[in-house]
Amino acid sequence: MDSFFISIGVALCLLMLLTLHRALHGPTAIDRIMGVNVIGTKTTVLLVIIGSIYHRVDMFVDIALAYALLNFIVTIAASRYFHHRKNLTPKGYGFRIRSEEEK
Amino acid sequence: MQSLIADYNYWIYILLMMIGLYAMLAKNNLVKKVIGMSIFQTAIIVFYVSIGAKEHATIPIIAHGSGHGAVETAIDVAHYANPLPHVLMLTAIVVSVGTLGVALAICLGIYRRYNSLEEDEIQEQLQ
Amino acid sequence: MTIVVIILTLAGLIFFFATTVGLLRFPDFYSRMHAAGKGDTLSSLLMLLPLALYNFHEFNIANLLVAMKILLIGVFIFMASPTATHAIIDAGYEAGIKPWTKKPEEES
Amino acid sequence: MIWQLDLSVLTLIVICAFATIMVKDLLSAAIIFGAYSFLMCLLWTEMGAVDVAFTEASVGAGVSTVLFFAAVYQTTRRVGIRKSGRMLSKAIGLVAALLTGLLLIIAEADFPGFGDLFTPASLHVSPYYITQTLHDTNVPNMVTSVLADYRGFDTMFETAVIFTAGLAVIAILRRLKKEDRCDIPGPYVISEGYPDTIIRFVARQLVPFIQLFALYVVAHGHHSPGGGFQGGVILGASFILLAISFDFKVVLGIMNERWNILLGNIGVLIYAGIGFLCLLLGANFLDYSMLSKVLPATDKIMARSHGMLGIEIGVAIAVMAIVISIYLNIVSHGKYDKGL
Repeated sequence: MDSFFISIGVALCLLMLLTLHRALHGPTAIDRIMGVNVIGTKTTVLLVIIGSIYHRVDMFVDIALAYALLNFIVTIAASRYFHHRKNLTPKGYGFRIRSEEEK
Repeated sequence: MQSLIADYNYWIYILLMMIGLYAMLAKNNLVKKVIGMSIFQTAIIVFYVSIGAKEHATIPIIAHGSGHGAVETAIDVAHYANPLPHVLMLTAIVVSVGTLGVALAICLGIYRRYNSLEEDEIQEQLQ
Repeated sequence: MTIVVIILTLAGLIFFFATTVGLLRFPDFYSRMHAAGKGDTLSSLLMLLPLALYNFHEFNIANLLVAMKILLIGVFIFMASPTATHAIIDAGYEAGIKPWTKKPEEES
Repeated sequence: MIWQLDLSVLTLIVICAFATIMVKDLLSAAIIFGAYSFLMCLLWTEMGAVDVAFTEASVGAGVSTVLFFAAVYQTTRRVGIRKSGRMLSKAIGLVAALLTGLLLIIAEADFPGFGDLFTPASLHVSPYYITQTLHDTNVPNMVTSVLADYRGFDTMFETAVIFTAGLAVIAILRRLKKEDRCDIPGPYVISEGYPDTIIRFVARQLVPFIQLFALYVVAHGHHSPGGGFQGGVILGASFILLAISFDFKVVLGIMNERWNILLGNIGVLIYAGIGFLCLLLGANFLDYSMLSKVLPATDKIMARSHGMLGIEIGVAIAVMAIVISIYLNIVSHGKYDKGL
């Protein structure tokens, strides 16, 4: 069972790598927030899985609980930013906005 | 393979330290420098925690069976990870929030006065 | 019991994979958010449930507490993750991202 | 330690760190730094450092990324384009970084292997802590016992450093003219659609749970990961959530500048006061075993445990107040008028 959980953990890490592609290359900042939000949820699950590998889930579950409660503060803060500053990408500073080029 | 596992943490900590140092020295933007400082701090924390790790050891909290006045089984040192680096790094992380706050506050103060976060633009205004 | 745990965990992994593929392959922001918001919540719940089951293999109060806590994580994710999705979509709408259509110029 | 996860998580961390430095937009850099902090938390957990992971979880998810957002919100997002005169400083930075890396790689040959049982760090005092913590203090979590008892003096000054950081932020950002500041907790108005109804509702449901959980973390830190630092940061993060999802003025009505400084003071004073109480009772500074004379029905071992709980509460109060104070100052640029 341990090796099963370890392989699940490694698989989650690989999926995280794919998600990280969206977080690193996302055309706009909001796409990056979306990727980071998904990574945060995966982190919560992976913390419990690591606890299962250590056979001490009662010690690890608190950290995962803290993540489940605090994870969306970052997301809400970032979305609040766009209520005040409406520009998705800062303009005119040597930037190439990919999403507009694709259109 | 064995030597890769044995040294991988140290390679990564050196790499992170180089990234952080490069950002602190070469980046033009002040907030980028602050981010570099944070990466440098985490590199040091990686180093400390890696030194405290033990193979096949569990977390540094004594399991329920072996305490509370019950049968006092001898506690095997090799069975628990080294708690000392954890303590030092725990406070270091919280202190890093304090230093991050102060650094960002200085950035805000500079921005209020010079209306820019770029190092060269601030220097142009200073001269 | 073990078989149920393995099946549920693999189902969660498949949904995570679907989420990731949707996140990478969908054409615009709103449809990507659609994949991320729904798939993420469902797959987290699908993976937390078997972990709770796995820790509940023998009945005592401590194990019950741990299983309850894991389910509580599921409840909080169930509340927080859709809200986060809503906040991001709201921000994208406010910031003026146009939804993707097949022929954006000629239709409108 | 689980080496399979170790390799994969560390690889992800390096990618994240590289991208954070390279991305040409400060908001995106802050967002990727958030992902970096998530991965760091995974790394600590996987290496068995649960308390460090807990601190990183609460700090990274609740505070530090939000502080970056607040700073970017108050200043600007742009990163300047490359100029020709910058090449020299880039070259100097690159050479210095490579030189440091080279020196460290040379030193790396002498490091003990990862996961070695007999590293010098694990031979000197840590076996005493591991074997004697139950016997001395009746606290199973040895990180808590080392933090609050064996090395309590160290932790007291760490708390003082955090308090000083809060004071420094206030001193740097404070507006000296009275008319520049509006820290009156004015009436809180729900403008049309601005603090979104859904977000407000969910935040109202979650904030009591977060605060209750933070109190649990402080109180249960003897038996599971957690303690004053983590609980204090989570408490502060709950107020930050309130300020983001409702209105800036709501938090200002509960925790204004005066209360923050006062609570920070009280927290540090609780810590130092317990130390002085021990001194008055005839023991060394921060030697809690003498507290058994004051506390009813406790022997010397349990007195140490209770003394630790007392200073954890002090640390939690101080850290909470300082985290809120730093956030409020940075997000409003010292004006206390409106936030994110």
